[in-house]
Amino acid sequence: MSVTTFSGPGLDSRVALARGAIEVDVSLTAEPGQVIGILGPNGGGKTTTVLALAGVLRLERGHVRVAGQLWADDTHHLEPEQRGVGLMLADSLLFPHLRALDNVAYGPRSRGVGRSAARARAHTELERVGLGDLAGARPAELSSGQQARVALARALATDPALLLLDEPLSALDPDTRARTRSDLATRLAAYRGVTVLVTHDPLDALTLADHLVFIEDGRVTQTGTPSEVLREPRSPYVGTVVGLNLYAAQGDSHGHVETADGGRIVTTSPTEGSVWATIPPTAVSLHAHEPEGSPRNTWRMRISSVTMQGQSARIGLVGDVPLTAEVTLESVAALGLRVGAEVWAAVKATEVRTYPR
Amino acid sequence: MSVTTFSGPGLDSRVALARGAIEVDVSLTAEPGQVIGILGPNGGGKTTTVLALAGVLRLERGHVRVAGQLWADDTHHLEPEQRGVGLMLADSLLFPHLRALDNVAYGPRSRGVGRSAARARAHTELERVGLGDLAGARPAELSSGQQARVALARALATDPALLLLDEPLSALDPDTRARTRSDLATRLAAYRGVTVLVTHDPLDALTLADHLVFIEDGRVTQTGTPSEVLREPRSPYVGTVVGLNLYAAQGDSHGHVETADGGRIVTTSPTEGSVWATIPPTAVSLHAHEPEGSPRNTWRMRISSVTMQGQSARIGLVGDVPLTAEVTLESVAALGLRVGAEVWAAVKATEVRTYPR
Amino acid sequence: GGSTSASSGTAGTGGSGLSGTVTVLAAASLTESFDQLKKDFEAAHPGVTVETSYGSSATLVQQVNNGAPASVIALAGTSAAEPLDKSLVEDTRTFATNVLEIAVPPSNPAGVRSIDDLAKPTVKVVLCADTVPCGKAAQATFTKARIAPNVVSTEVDVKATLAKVKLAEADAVVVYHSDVIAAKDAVKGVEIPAQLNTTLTYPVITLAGDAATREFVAYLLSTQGRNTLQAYGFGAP
Amino acid sequence: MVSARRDARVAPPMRYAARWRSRVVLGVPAAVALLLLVVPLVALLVQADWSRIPSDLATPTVLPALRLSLTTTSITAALCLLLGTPLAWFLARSDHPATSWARALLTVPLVLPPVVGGVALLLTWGRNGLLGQYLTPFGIQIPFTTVAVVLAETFVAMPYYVLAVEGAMRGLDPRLESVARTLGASDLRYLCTVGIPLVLPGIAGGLALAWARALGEFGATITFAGNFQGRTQTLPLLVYVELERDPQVAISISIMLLAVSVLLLGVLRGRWLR
Amino acid sequence: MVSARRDARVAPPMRYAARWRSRVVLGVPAAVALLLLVVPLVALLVQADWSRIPSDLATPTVLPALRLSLTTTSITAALCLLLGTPLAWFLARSDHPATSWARALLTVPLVLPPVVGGVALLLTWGRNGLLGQYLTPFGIQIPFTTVAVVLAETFVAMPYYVLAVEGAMRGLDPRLESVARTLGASDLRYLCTVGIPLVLPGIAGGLALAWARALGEFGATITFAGNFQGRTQTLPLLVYVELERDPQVAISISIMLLAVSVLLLGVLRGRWLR
Ligand SMILES: Nc1ncnc2c1ncn2[C@@H]1O[C@H](COP(=O)(O)OP(=O)(O)OP(=O)(O)O)[C@@H](O)[C@H]1O
Ligand SMILES: Nc1ncnc2c1ncn2[C@@H]1O[C@H](COP(=O)(O)OP(=O)(O)OP(=O)(O)O)[C@@H](O)[C@H]1O
Ligand SMILES: [Mg+2]
Ligand SMILES: [Mg+2]
Repeated sequence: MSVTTFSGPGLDSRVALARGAIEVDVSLTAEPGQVIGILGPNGGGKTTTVLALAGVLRLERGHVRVAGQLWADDTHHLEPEQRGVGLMLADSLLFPHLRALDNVAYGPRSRGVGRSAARARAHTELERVGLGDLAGARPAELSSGQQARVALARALATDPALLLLDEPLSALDPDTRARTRSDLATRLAAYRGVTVLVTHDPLDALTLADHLVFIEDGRVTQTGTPSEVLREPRSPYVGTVVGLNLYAAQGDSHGHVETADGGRIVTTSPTEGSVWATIPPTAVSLHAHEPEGSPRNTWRMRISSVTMQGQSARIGLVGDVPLTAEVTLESVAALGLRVGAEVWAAVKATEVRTYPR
Repeated sequence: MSVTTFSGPGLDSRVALARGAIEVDVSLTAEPGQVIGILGPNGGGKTTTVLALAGVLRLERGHVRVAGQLWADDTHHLEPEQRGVGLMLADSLLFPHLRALDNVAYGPRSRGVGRSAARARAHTELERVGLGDLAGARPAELSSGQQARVALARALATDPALLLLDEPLSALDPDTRARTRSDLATRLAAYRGVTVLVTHDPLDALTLADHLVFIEDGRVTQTGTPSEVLREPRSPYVGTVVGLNLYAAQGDSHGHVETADGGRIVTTSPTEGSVWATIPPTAVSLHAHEPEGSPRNTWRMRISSVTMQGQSARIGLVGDVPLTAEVTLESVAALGLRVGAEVWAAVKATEVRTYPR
Repeated sequence: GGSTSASSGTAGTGGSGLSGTVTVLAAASLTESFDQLKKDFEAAHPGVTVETSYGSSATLVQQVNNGAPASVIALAGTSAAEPLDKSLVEDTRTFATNVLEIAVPPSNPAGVRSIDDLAKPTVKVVLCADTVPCGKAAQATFTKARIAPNVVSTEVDVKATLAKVKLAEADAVVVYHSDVIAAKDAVKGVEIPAQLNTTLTYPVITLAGDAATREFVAYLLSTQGRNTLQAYGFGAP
Repeated sequence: MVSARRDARVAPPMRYAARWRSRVVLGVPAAVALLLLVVPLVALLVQADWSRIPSDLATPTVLPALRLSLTTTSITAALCLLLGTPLAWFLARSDHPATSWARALLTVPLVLPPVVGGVALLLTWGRNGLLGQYLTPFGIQIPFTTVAVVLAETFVAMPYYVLAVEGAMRGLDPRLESVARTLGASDLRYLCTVGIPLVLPGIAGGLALAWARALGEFGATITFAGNFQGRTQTLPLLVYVELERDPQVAISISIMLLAVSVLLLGVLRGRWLR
Repeated sequence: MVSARRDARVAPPMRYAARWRSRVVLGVPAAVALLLLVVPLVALLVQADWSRIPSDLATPTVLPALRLSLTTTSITAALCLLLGTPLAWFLARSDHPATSWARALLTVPLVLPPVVGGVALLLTWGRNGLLGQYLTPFGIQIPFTTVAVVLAETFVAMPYYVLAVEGAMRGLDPRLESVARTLGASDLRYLCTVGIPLVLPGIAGGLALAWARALGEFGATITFAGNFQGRTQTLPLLVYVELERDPQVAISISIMLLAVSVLLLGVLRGRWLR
């Protein structure tokens, strides 16, 4: 009944259960040391999946096998305290009456480790997340970023075979978030188990995860490495997340694809049949008059939104092929881009990628 | 005692009060129709400021004057129900037992408008945020993005002279957030009062606000238009938010500035005395060997982090002058950039801006 | 039935022609006898309503002192009347007496046949507290009989004392004869010889001066009233 | 007591023995607590002479007492709702130090032996009482009336209601109230349209507690209101009288009392007390 | 009733009149509620003969009764804590339909007239009682002992404790428990190290309610435990007995009872019941 050392795959699971209005049915597998990033729209079933892996929710169908040990299947269910699992949720959920050190020592203590050994271990964990000097602080005396790091240390202090992180950084301001993100990356690099990381922030997912899983409406809609997903999004949601213009379209053999709305796009990499077509926002150039020259795709559009982002601007365009364009601030001023204005958008055919749906 | 039509400035306020461990003292002014974006680290006093403007918290010193009417000063305090104010918090805080329509009609009803007139108004408001067809739904049946939009409609249905939005989009996934953000932009464009928008997301602030106010530790650390702030951040926090490398330094008349840590930076726009110096991450080039040629700043650095961001990568560097560099994914592969590796960083002196502290 | 004393009210249809309400506060031990008296009296005087309220004597006195609108108050023992506000009293009469009696469970597990059996240490005896009349009287009886029974509890009133034997928790209790009668089959009585016994007298105190009230008190003291009381185990004054 | 000292290694997850120990250590006291409360009720049911219950309940005094008990406890519940809810709200929203003293005062009627409570009520509403003396000239007299029964029941039951509802109201998100106020709602409007609808389970729970306490009320009633059949003789007072005469009848009536209350509370089950 | 119909325009914020109306409509009932509860206590204090209180309290029966009351109520409070807390926890975490019936059963001791409660306890623990019959052969007898006082007080007080603590425990974030369990904590360990420390205010509130109810307990005690000085005569029993002899002494003792309880609860003020 004890956790054996890693053998077989790190994580091999399929969790299927009803929750609220939706049916969740999600399969996840990973090698030891891997980080799985889970993304998806609100209410899609991400937290449900995590809680089922932790044993807090029971499976209706499926199985959870971690480090060669069966945690749950149709007939069998280990309680959370019987699993070697670490859980960290969006609210860091520290025990408010315990000091940081005692929060982290709680896991080892609960598993029968002696007081001083548990505290020593807790100290080590706190130092690994850079909080060795705040061991004596109570949660209320910590900033939210520090709280998140203590929660991480707590989850790791029991050497879990499976580490579950549900939106660990969502309550943080950008500064704290950036710092905590890199602390997390550092800490995860040294961790030997499987990590499941739920996040709304594509940056978290892209920077921390080896493998991405998108969950929408209880189902997996796309999986792949970050670069695969960046290149070939396969649902409108994923398209938005990775910042590409994505179209469900029909391709013919002549280098044309036709979108569901009837828009026509020319591409140099045609695929026949049902395809996804993508256009990077940076590949869209805007012009006050109909452009002449190489770009094979030119459309007359109306500007629906102008948003500044750092040193550039994103322009929302509506027309035959709705588009987002990313241009420099200078172009915004030079072309007088503002909501409601009419412009020409041009995209080189080489920038349009298609791949089968 | 009724709200007069706009006269004088839209908002003229200074709120000063103690809250928790910090003393908040923040002045805000705005013309009618303007949107003030408030940013700042966790626990800085943003929500406190908003609640004081709403009349939920009492001022200790200062004043609030909106549309020419005195709402509060040292001796005087109008209760929230006596002010013409609209409030929307991060949790949308809809009344869970009322349908969307009745939530929006709650304000007009409370102010003595008849049932059918209030419902008609509520319908109009719901349609303005694109939810005309969900008027009969209860909050639990709405997605979080829809809830946020109902809360916005509710806050606007009383024609407030001052609209307070505290992290209105923070609970949303990126897709919902993007759509809600543009709905919000559209709706605010048609609103004639003053809007105060608190957010952690720089993108929200940069795209929605006319004027930014940074609150740290209860004080205003920087104000300005988005482009002013983007160009000249004046605190490390603001630097992080706008994505610039920022240094507090001493400038001499010879085109050198020396950072507090003893690093030396060469600039073509020298300023004497205490200065801020900025370097855009995109202006940093990385090299395997010491570069020769035009760049006047070259430093030997160690890579502390590598994070992918969309189609590019951000490289954290430690050395004499800690830096973040933004490079293409190809460079990452070509130079073999990974944590712990040593590289040379080069920055042209023309890219280094300085301005007085 | 009919009234035995001279009617002082105005002439009316049937009976005495009296009318009004007589509010009677009576000690809890008088419950059944006064219910009967009320019925008989109302039958004799159709214009009169008798309202009865039963409680502990102390409670009743408190109620009267604090302005409860009572016409008559009937108490168990003269000492209970002591705290009564004397300015409210119109008249005091004695209308009944009661003597102590031993009550045992019907099965009589301890085999109590006489007062001397209470001296056995195996017999669990329950008495009233010595602050209430039945407790004081019981102590006096034991002193006279020169026995020291095994008292396991002293109760705040007769009711609580009697409950102990009804539920067979006590082997014997000392209560009033009328209580043993009222308990019917639930307990068995064992008489205490007269020379050892103590008599409790029941005063009836008139608080209101109206004719119906006077008539009720007179009825209580009449032969007919006395007969009723006797049927419930009370003696004549 | 696992004495482990495993260097930096952490012990494996819990074994079955520990889980069972935990269940026993918690389950046994809980079972004992439940038994302590339930066995006496079972004893009462076992001891009752069920064949006699119908005839016992047909006793002519039972129906008026039942009717009076239901009437007065309903009025008491209504008074709790009307008067106690605003009081609970003021207590819940106030941080003033006086609040905790007001709350401590509220518990006093719980500590007071009910008979003394009845005396205190007599001292208040009696002919010469603190308030009663001003009513006497108008010919209003309260002791020995049904009004007195209601006052006595309210005196003992209201604290339970107020404390329960205050607890529930403290659980409300205060920001909901802030939002309602910015929308222009007065305290009253907020309470009626949002506050009360959202703490309905708490209110139902408080009402159940208060109603149950009022239904069982004896000492204060007999002292303050007397024991007049049809006017102030509620079920517990009838039980008291019958206990003197025929305990079996008293037990039958008590069982009816239990049945009525469990039924009424059972109907509210799942909703009341959250 | 504002009859407004102002086309699309929305009315201005609230005027002073409306705010005052709201305050009156809420403030007056709250004040009435408070008065209903507080005036009788004031009447008791006014009526007391303060000069006599010291000598009244010097009566030799008072000290043993006070000591007994404090001892038994403390033990009752401890029993509530030890037995009632696990029960409250099981009720709080369960969604089973049986739970709401268990909760309804818990309120029965509240409805039962205390004297009948005492009878039920005698039927349980008495010589021939449901459980008592198995104790008799061992020479164990419970009625008329201090144990009986504790049992009676526990019977009436425990329901208040359990219901209060259950409410508090339902307010706990269930995710805290999930996290503790993933860390390897058993139910028992979670309850001792996290659950109980976090609902301490609720536990204190429940203890205060239960303790107050036990301190005032009269009917069940007198019936089940009798009234033996120094062994089962608690303060309320002494009050009752003295009421019979000298009401002034009874009032003096009651006032002491009030003082003790308000003081003890006042010390916990602000902390107990949240
Ligand atoms: N405690 C609950 N009881 C019943 N249904 C719930 C509960 N919590 C969530 N749900 C429902 O289950 C579904 C999945 O919720 P879940 O929390 O897993 O989504 P999520 O992907 O984590 O969303 P988010 O991005 O908003 O955190 C939703 O429809 C939600 O309304
Ligand atoms: N209800 C409260 N009572 C006492 N102190 C509080 C309360 N709420 C917040 N504080 C404290 O007041 C300070 C300012 O908090 P505030 O909520 O205004 O910060 P904020 O800028 O909105 O932070 P965040 O970005 O986390 O929302 C913090 O130190 C916080 O701990
Ligand atoms: Mg979630
Ligand atoms: Mg905030």
